[in-house]
Amino acid sequence: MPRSMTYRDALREALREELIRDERIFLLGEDIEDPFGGTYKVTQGLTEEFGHDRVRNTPISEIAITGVALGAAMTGMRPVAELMYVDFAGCAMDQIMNQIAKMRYMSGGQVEAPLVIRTQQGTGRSSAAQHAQSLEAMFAHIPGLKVAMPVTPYDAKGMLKAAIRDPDPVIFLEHKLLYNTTGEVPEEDYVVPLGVADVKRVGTDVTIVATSRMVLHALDAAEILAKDGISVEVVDPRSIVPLDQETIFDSLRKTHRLMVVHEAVERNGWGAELCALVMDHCFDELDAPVKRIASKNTPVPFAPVLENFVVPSVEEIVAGVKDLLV
Amino acid sequence: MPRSMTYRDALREALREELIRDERIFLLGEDIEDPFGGTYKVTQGLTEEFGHDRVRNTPISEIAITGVALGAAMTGMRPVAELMYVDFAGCAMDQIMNQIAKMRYMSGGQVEAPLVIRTQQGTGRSSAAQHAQSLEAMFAHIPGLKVAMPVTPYDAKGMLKAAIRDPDPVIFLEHKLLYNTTGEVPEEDYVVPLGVADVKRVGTDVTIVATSRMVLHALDAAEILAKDGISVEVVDPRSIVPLDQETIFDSLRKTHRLMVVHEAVERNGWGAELCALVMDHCFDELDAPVKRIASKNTPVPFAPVLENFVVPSVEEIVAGVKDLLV
Amino acid sequence: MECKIKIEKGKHLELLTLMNRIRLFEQIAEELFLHGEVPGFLHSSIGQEASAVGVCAAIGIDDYMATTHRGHGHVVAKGGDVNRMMAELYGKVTGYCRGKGGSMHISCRELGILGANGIVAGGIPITTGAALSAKMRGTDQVAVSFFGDGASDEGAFHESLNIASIYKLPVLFVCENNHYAESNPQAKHQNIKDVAVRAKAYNIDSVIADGTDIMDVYQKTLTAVEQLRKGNGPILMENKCYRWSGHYVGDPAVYRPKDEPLEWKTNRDPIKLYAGFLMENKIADSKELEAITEQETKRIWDAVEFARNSDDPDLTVAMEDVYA
Amino acid sequence: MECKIKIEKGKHLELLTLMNRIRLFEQIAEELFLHGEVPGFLHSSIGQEASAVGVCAAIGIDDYMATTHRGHGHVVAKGGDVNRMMAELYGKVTGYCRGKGGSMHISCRELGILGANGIVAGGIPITTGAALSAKMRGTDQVAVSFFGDGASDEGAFHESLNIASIYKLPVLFVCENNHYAESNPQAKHQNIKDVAVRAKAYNIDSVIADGTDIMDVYQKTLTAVEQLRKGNGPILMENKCYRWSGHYVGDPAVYRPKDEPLEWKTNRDPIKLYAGFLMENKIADSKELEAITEQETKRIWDAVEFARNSDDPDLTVAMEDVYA
Ligand SMILES: Cc1ncc(C[n+]2csc(CCOP(=O)(O)OP(=O)(O)O)c2C)c(N)n1
Ligand SMILES: Cc1ncc(C[n+]2csc(CCOP(=O)(O)OP(=O)(O)O)c2C)c(N)n1
Ligand SMILES: [Mg+2]
Ligand SMILES: [Mg+2]
Repeated sequence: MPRSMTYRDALREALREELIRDERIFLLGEDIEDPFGGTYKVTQGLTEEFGHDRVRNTPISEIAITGVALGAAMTGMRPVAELMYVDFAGCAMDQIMNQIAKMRYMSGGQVEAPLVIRTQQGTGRSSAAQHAQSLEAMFAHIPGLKVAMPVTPYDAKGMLKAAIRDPDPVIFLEHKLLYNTTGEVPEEDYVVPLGVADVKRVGTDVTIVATSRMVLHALDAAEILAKDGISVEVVDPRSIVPLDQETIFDSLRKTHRLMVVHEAVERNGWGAELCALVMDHCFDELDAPVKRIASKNTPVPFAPVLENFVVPSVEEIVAGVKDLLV
Repeated sequence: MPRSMTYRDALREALREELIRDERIFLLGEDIEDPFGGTYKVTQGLTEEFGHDRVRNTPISEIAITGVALGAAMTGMRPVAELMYVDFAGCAMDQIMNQIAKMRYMSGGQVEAPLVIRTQQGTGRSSAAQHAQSLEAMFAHIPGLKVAMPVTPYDAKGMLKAAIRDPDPVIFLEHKLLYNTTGEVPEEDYVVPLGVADVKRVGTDVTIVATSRMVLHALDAAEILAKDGISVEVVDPRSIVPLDQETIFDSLRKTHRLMVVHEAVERNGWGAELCALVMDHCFDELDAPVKRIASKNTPVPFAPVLENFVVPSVEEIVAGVKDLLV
Repeated sequence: MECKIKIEKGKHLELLTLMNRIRLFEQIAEELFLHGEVPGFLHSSIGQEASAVGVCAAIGIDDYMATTHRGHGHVVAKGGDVNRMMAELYGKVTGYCRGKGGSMHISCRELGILGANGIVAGGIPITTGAALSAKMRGTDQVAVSFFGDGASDEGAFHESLNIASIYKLPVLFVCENNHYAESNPQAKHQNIKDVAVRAKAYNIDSVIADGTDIMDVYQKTLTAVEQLRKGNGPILMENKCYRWSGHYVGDPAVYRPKDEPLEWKTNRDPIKLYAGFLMENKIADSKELEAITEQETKRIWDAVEFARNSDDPDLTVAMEDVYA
Repeated sequence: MECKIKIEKGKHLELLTLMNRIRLFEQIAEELFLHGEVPGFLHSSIGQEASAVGVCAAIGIDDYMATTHRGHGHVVAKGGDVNRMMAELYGKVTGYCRGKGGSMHISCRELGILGANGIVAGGIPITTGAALSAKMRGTDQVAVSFFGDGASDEGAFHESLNIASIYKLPVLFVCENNHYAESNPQAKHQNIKDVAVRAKAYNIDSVIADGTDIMDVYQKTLTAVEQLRKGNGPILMENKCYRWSGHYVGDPAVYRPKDEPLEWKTNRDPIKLYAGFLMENKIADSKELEAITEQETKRIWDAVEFARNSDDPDLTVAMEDVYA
């Protein structure tokens, strides 16, 4: 029986069910223990249920959080580490990029690093330049990492379970503006495998590939465009590594027009990679150049008017789709 | 009068001349002092000439190296910091991405961060996964940074001077296999401005945009292809931020076929960004999809046979160009 | 509270004025935030005023200072204009950073304020670099880095103190130990009571002050800064204090024992303590003190008016200052 | 050299054998590297054998160990197979990492060797995580992290020791203080003589050993490991030693006073010291000792043959192990 629940609760339920399922799993991060329960309250109640051993606060030490998670993962545990903000990955980047991502490879396949780094990213709360970045493209550029970006509570729960059960390290990117959004979530155990895109809306004129919160913008834009008789298909890759190229290309083969929307800055963002993949595989299907809609190439400004201005808006998407069709 | 000198010596000459020109400039980094003179010996002799104050060793502390450089730059100095390998940027990423890159913006333009981070990257010496990455795409994704990648001794010297004189932070990416290569360098003071591409070979059939050491591969490939009557134009953007799009697009408008070659891994590499830019600006000029040639999506393996295999080769470029022409 | 040095009355009143200004700035900003008028996050420094004012009173305008997410007090203490500060909190173009920084990134070039910082410990290496710069330029400037107990667990703290020690830099590392790192009590994030012991790892001097006692902080900072200006190398100062509010405005701070804040508020209110000291020693009477509170209350509400009446930044401002 | 505990002759000879094996492995690899047969970098641990063998002799195969760029000795001491090690140096498919790691990344899952590491201090947090894992799984395993004096300036060192202290983890942090970080002498990279003092910053125990005296290292490690297994929390051990060669093979090490290496080689050769001790105490005679050297010389040259005769990895190997 599906129930309506928030993205936050769906994530918590995934953690809880996995903690019950497999005792090798434990959580570590800053301020995740009760009664505080995490800055975005995802882990609330879990210490009470599972104890301070399996849900453990760390000092403010991102190198240690990620490095300790790796060492534990290499020796039989299945840690789920939390970085409070994706921006703090800067502090832990050596462990993420040089150790976690490469351990399996450097060891010639001897060891695994089955760990998850849960974190949240994105704008929308006037968090300014050091608390509102979207960094999926950086992670996607590092071979060895998987990168998940769920938008709905259903995806959030199912993908977090998939990530935890995955034998490889997964960067799990939540979005700070989604925690209070609601959606249906089944009661039974289920998993949304990484690398399977989801067509969030079926359409025939234009394909929009959007990630994370931008999926919601794309759906809003599609609704508006429908009134003008424009039929938009919205494809959510859900994870960008691994990437379900086929679902995207199938949609393109139908619509022949593609837009990619993300909240990370445009330059060298993931949209560029999608453009390149389309070049490689579907060039002849294109009736127009792929259109990128992404944040402007600036740090995230604090003032709400400016923050809104640098991030893609529904109106920009609507206008962009119309451009694509002329 | 131009003289032939190595890339290493050209870099050293730039540092030396700038140290003489402006006393706000100083160098800091691991093992850069004499008699060691740096792992790649670029700074050799400079301590003797300028003293330990202006050419200073640091502890093994990449956070401190970059953070101290920033603090000094904000208060009237012009530091040139060295990260021994670009891979170690992982240890300093918070300072690079959250502090250095964003300081001007976050302060609303009150402060400047005129500093250079010199480092070297790339494969070719069996340095394995943690000493052979190419990370320009990561830096290019961070608004506020400039990214320079010289290939010739001439460019190396002129661009390093431009970087040092620049009011913004510049990530200056040398290549470990280039230090012993030679080329002509004028005796007079000159600067190669950032953001000005260089057509390294003129041609009419295909444009290859290549960066760093891959420019040499592209030139070798062009030589081979010339024997088959194929005329290749090789464009070296020299810096990818700022990027001289016009020179690239002008070449494309002539050849209508574009290949991009870099040594970083393909997924979300800078080649993707170029594909996207071409989509945005020159789609109709394309007679074929842009072809990306880049390293395979793996960490860099140690064994020479494997390292060679994952990195683009001249043969691959030759074959790719032929593909582009069918 | 004890004052072993000669301090003019005017100076005393100035210190108390600044402490009041901080308290009122925080209280009023908090209120406006809870009413939804101020966007983003706010981290209040109420309870820590003696540390901010005591330290900054001992350095000059030419000296450098960098702070943290909990930085309003330090900016005020270093001479910050509350109009421009409040406008920054509102994201207005008249703010210190033209609305692009917000509470966590206030900086002021003219006052040597290198910036608040959203990254815990992120400002420590930067301050260290400013100290190196001062030393290389041959000035007698010093640099002060404020940070919390939690920040002293970050790698950036360690690397900065080590390099400052090696280079003998004129930097004062000021740990405001308020006994919590967000929700995590000190005993759960570090196995030491005094952050000051960490100085031993770098062979530098340390000093512990009562961070609720402005005279203690001020006098110890004066001594420390004297050492710094002599070129004797960095010093780690630890000011024991307490943040009265939650970690951020809106945090109910349920992770603290109920009577703990009460105890600090009742018995160790830095402003009450200082006011009491001034009256006991007949340096000022209650009327004078009330006048200060009144004046500062008006000043902050004026700042609110200033902020409210200021313009939002033009959209073009978003595209400026990425590069020169 | 002093031995206060009962050690069987067999054990003594085993220790000396391992020290010889390390010395010869390094010497021969160095030679082959200089002849261009071995690609990449090599960092020789000659002069530091007593630390590697003394520490690893005090832990078991089930215990974890992680090391650095200068890790051959530690891998041998933990029981590493020199054939697979040498093959890895050659980039052959029979190497521990199938030729994908090379000298700086040798690891061995079965022996609990979590890996050498190309990033200075990069292995310290990982070892700390292995210790947490052992503790959570309720085993009595310990984890040993080797690193250098230079590494103790990295943020990763600081964060690891702090978290290990808070969590009371069974991890032995072993700093091999060879007095240089690449070309930088200790006095230029840290303002302390004993890295061990840094334990105070985390309120953990420390112990200093003579890293050229295997009996000293061995006995102190035994005591430390006993503490770890009792759950008393992490310990910082500092083994004072010296690397005889340059930082990497090919580095002429001109940054060192000329007579410094000579002094260490002559008077503090860990193998000579131990051999002398064994003979003085009539535990072994010179014939036995020579036999060991001979046997180990042969073993290493056999390893070279093994490596030479092994295949390069197939190109498909490059694409494997990125993901499961
Ligand atoms: C690198 C980094 N990690 C985590 C955070 C989130 N965070 C902000 S403030 C804070 C607590 C800081 O504690 P402390 O240093 O004691 O300062 P206080 O808040 O007590 O003044 C945390 C965990 C951050 N901003 N930056
Ligand atoms: C993060 C990082 N910074 C710098 C280096 C380059 N590097 C390799 S070894 C080394 C010196 C290490 O000194 P120490 O820790 O004392 O170990 P030792 O070499 O003396 O055994 C340096 C600077 C590196 N590999 N990683
Ligand atoms: Mg605190
Ligand atoms: Mg050393």
